[in-house]
Amino acid sequence: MTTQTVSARSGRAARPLTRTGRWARGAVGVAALFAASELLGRAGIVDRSYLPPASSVVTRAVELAGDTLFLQYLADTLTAWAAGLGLAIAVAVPLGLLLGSVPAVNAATRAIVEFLRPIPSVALIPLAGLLLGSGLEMKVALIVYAATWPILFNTMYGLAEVDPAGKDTLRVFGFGRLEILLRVSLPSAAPFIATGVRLAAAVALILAVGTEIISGFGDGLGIFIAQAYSVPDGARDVLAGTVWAGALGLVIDAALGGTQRRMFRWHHVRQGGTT
Amino acid sequence: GGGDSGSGGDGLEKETITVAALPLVDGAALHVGLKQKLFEAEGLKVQVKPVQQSIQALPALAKGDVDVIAGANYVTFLQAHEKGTLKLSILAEGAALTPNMMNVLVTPDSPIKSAKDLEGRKVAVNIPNNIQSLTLNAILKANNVDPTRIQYIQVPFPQMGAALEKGQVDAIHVVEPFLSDTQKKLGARVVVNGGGEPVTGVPISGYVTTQDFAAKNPKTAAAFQRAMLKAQQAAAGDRKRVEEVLPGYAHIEPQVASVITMPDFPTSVNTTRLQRIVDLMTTAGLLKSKPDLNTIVFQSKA
Amino acid sequence: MLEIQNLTHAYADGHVAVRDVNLTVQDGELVSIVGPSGCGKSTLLRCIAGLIRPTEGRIVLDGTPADGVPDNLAVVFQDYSRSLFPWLSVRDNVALPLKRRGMSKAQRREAAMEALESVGLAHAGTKYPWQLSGGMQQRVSIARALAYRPSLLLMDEPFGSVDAQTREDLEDLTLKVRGSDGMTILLVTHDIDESVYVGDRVVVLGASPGHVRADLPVDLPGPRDQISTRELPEFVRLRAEVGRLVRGAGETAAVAK
Amino acid sequence: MLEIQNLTHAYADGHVAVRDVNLTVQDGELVSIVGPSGCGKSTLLRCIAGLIRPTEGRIVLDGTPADGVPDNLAVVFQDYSRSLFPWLSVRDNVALPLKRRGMSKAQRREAAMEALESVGLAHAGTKYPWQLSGGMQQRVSIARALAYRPSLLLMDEPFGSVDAQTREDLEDLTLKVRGSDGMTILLVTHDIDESVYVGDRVVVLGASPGHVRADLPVDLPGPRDQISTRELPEFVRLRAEVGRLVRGAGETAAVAK
Amino acid sequence: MTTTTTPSPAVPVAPGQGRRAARVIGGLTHRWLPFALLIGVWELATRAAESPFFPPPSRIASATHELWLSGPVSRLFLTDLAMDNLLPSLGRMVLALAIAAAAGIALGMALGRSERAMAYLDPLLQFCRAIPPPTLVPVFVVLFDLGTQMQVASIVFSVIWPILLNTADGARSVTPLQMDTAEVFRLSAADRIRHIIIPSALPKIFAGLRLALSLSLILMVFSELLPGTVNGIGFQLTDAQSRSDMPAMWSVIVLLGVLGYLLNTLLLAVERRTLGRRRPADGKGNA
Ligand SMILES: Nc1ncnc2c1ncn2[C@@H]1O[C@H](COP(=O)(O)OP(=O)(O)OP(=O)(O)O)[C@@H](O)[C@H]1O
Ligand SMILES: Nc1ncnc2c1ncn2[C@@H]1O[C@H](COP(=O)(O)OP(=O)(O)OP(=O)(O)O)[C@@H](O)[C@H]1O
Ligand SMILES: [Mg+2]
Ligand SMILES: [Mg+2]
Repeated sequence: MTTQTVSARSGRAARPLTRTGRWARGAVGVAALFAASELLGRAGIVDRSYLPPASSVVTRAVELAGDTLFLQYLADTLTAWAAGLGLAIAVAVPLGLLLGSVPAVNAATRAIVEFLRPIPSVALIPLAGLLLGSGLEMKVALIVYAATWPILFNTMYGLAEVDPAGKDTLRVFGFGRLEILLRVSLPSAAPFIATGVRLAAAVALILAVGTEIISGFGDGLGIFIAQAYSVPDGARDVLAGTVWAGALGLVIDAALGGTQRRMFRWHHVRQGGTT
Repeated sequence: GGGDSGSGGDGLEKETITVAALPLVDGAALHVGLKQKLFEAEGLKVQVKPVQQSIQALPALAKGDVDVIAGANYVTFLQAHEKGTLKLSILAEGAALTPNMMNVLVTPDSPIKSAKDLEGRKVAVNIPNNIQSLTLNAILKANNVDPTRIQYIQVPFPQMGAALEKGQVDAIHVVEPFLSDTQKKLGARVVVNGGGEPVTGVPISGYVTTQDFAAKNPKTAAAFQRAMLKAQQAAAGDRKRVEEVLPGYAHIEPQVASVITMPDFPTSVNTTRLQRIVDLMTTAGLLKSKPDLNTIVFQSKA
Repeated sequence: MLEIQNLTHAYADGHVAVRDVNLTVQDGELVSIVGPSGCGKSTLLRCIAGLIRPTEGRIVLDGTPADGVPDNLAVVFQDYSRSLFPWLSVRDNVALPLKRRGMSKAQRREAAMEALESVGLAHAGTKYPWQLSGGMQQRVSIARALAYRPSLLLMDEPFGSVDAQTREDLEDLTLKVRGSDGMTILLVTHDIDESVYVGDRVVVLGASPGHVRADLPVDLPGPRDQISTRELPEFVRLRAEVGRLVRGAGETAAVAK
Repeated sequence: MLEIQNLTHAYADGHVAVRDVNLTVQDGELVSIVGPSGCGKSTLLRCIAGLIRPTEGRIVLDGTPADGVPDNLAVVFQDYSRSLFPWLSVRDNVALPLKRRGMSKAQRREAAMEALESVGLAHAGTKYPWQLSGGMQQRVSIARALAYRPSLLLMDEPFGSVDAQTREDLEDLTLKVRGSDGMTILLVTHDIDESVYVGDRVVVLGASPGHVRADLPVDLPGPRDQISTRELPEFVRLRAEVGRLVRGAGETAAVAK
Repeated sequence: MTTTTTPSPAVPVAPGQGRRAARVIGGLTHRWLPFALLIGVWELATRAAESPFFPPPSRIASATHELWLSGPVSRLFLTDLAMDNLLPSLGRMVLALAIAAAAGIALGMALGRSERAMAYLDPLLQFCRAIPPPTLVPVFVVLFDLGTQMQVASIVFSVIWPILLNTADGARSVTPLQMDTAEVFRLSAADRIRHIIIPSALPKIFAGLRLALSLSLILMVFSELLPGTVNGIGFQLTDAQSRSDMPAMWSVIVLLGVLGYLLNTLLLAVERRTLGRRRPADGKGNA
């Protein structure tokens, strides 16, 4: 037998981070990104105006916060985002429950689903524009199309992972399939579905901005970026817009993450173990 | 589409007309015309919708969300016409090539000294198989350079400077205002005058609508055409007028606007001139057959 | 009346867990089932509960062959901790099945608290299952089954994780609800004393594959009592007999010494 | 030597599970721990295993205060079924911890099969845990702990799900490995006979919050034997005393009658 | 009160040859009938609409055949166009997917199991995740060479997220008692990851991979809008679009769908093999 010299590990017994500790570490991470991009901008690989250093980009991004037209653009993008994500959730969760619980439907629709999934929605913008115009409807339609998949898949896989013991329990008490689905499968898959929603939230934001950029029409953060694109020295504005997109994503995710932690306390407390 | 049909003051079918406009120098006359209230004089209200590339506005035009595209790239729209996605009607011409408005640049220390040196090199163009390679190939051929030996690389105009500086491409084919900008920043050298013979004066873009729109709204179309021709004259007559509007819609700074090379603003709609681009395209295989320009060019019956 | 006729169950991997089991349980009867580990007791209960379908034979309930889960059934699973829902409080875990009883929310909660009290967990109603000890979780799952007031109750080692005192209390509780509500109970246990103490009959299963090895009526007088009943000569005799049968039945479970 | 000094543990929700527990276990000793359901036995074991950190007090192992999981430890969890890995075969479940022992794959598998054989599961090595009955799963988790040859073995109700015969065999197996490998064992059980039969000492915990109520040395002569040992007057006396202590200790676990 | 679900029989009755064939055919119809119906409806609708933007599927099929599949038998009927565009595109996509999978799983593990790693990286990653890749072109131009490097980087940047987040979720939700077991037996970090965390997170990782797979096809198209593109499926798509060649454009879209379907089928097969011997999803071992 070998002697065991491995020092006692920390793991579960380690003291959990405080809120401030988490914030401080998060700030370190973001600061590192900032520093890296500042260096890249100053490295002189290309002219500064082609890739401005982070300080200049962030200054511009802060300036934009005082620009009413820009804020109007932001509001437009966020409207499309919220509508798209909301609809995607409303479509994907019930659909996921159906496909995840009735294998026959899943098999029958798989060919269609797998065929449709890889079609790049944004490449269809010209065609979508033809059917839906170039306004909010088109943006929302494309967002829904792209944001549905992560929620749908996480719902289906989440259902497959549900411990059969729980389902059996309600079965013996005489509950029907639907009720078991709603009372056991859905709650136990919910944390993973929520991860799908978090994925979809970012996808929806990318689609909102991306659709605007590629369609080149209308209002929104993407239009701001696209306009900046078509002039010399636009890189600073493009990247300032990008910083806004990232910051929005960060805020949205933090909000969703907070909701997730509150809603699924049972999940996290159990996972996190004990003090 | 914008608004009220029916009889206006001059019996126009449509008093408000929606124009998708690109932020390019090509479409300057529209804005000169707006500034000088030339459209109002014809009883027209013009609503401008900014758009980044003319192809993006094509579905909107087909669907009727916009009535006219300003600065529409002829190569793109003539192809669309041939493929049947759009029945093209040209209301007015926008811009024609002038010497040095579109040039091939290299870095100051580049070994490429002449057009001949481009053979076997990578040249950046905004969209491959479009107006740029079309005109450049014609010029190169005229200078005894084999265009098939040039490797065209797709790089959007804004990134061309960086790509050239990093050595990712050997030369860039670039338009104003990026042309002046790159020359200023990198000290880039011109190796080919992209507006030189045999393509000097070739029309590159115009104000287009669908034949359907023109047929349904002949008076409106005619009024727009009259106003545009006056606007083209104004733009062609005094570059100061153009310089004034560029900072607004094209986001070009005044000091840049004052030095860039302007395109030609044709002051008539001319099938002979349009025939030159059609010929170029047919020779290059971008069009299978020659379209009937008489049906494409809108002729006012008034 | 519950009749198990020629029941055979083979799992998907081909393993035959029980073969040709015949058993009849009268309404209101409490039948203890004992047998060596792995002999098919849980499999038998799962077949009766309609969770798995017999490969051969059938389950007949009150004269009609059962297809699926019988009405008015409750089960205390051997793997009790997994059968509790971590997102529901203990009280809500117990109250949930009562939805099927058409009770109002307040009624359900009241019934749940009553059942929890009867298993000594009155104070734990607002806790979550994962905040309870093993034995407490097991009692929650017993409370859930009792609150439901089933007509057929299947219990798979329901008292395995509680201390001696609590075990005796729960045995008596089982006898009490059986007496007052007249439910039919099948109780799987490893405790031979317990099988005799609570059972009207003790069914001994043999292993590989599971089969009925003996079916002993328990003839103990009057209301049972933890102290006096266990001292009766008949109790001692039965206990010894069941013990002998179980020991003899475990051909395959033999542990190397 | 394992010393538990002034150990208090409060869970995140503020519930104090054990308070001020002091206990010293000599190397090679087998200590039985009994106590009412929910009195903090599992909590105590989890503290010793380093899985949860004491709120107050400390665990001292061979003179050095333990921080984290001690070396050469094995645990049989009360919730055994959840501690097995469903994606590994039974044999691989048992063999996995042996990676720490620097054994080759073949050696690990051999050791695993040996341990499985010793708990009567020689035939089940290639099955998956979910293909086994509850009692079989429990025995797999015992085999895993034994194969590891720990110097400290914590067992939380390890024989709760097996039949009487197997239980006795496993008790004897425990005594045997303790004798041959000299491991220190803490065994939580609800079976009072068992606590006396296997223990060198029986520690009785009281509830709310858990505390040491009694610590009884078991003075039974010679090698123990399921039949003769249980007949010794000392055994009967101890059993009665432990029983009395456990019953008295369960103030809160009282089940309504 | 109603009795509910009827469980399926424990052991499938061995079907005879004929019945098996019938079942296979039945399964195929069941699977493909809805798809065929959809195509039918599409054909009728597009024929009725006669829009030049929406050619009927039959036109698309013939365009697909002509453009991509009329090559020599020795090359599986692939045309020169297909060889010159399909293969480079797929190559880049597969490479990017492999990089994203490796990096996403590694990072996801770290994030899921270490609160500290999570604290440092989470805001950073959430920031990056919401950035539309096209806006990063100015940065990419500086960081990467035009062409393959930049294309692969942009695909990785987008498809890594579902893998990363799902892996982190999977790693976080390992049954606590299983982690306790690993801790008690002092398994090394590598063994824990290999034998406990990965197997337990695997279904969720596969969910992420399947999302990433179709996403990588989409991103493949986008990456070919980037500076420096000279070939590829996406390049053909934009080219067809700029030439207003609608049937060609649709043929690319159909091609993408077919590729997506095939690749997904492949991944599903891998998934089944990998997850095959786990606890059956429904009923305790009930067939
Ligand atoms: N899902 C399954 N797949 C295959 N075999 C199984 C499955 N479940 C149980 N078995 C096998 O069936 C036999 C009987 O199992 P069962 O759970 O009914 O035993 P049991 O009598 O309840 O045992 P215990 O007292 O240990 O709980 C065992 O040999 C077991 O290995
Ligand atoms: N994760 C937790 N959070 C809060 N309280 C807990 C937690 N785990 C256990 N407890 C409480 O701590 C007390 C002791 O629990 P523990 O599991 O140690 O009891 P036990 O003696 O092992 O009981 P049993 O014999 O029933 O297994 C119980 O009252 C229980 O409710
Ligand atoms: Mg069992
Ligand atoms: Mg316990």
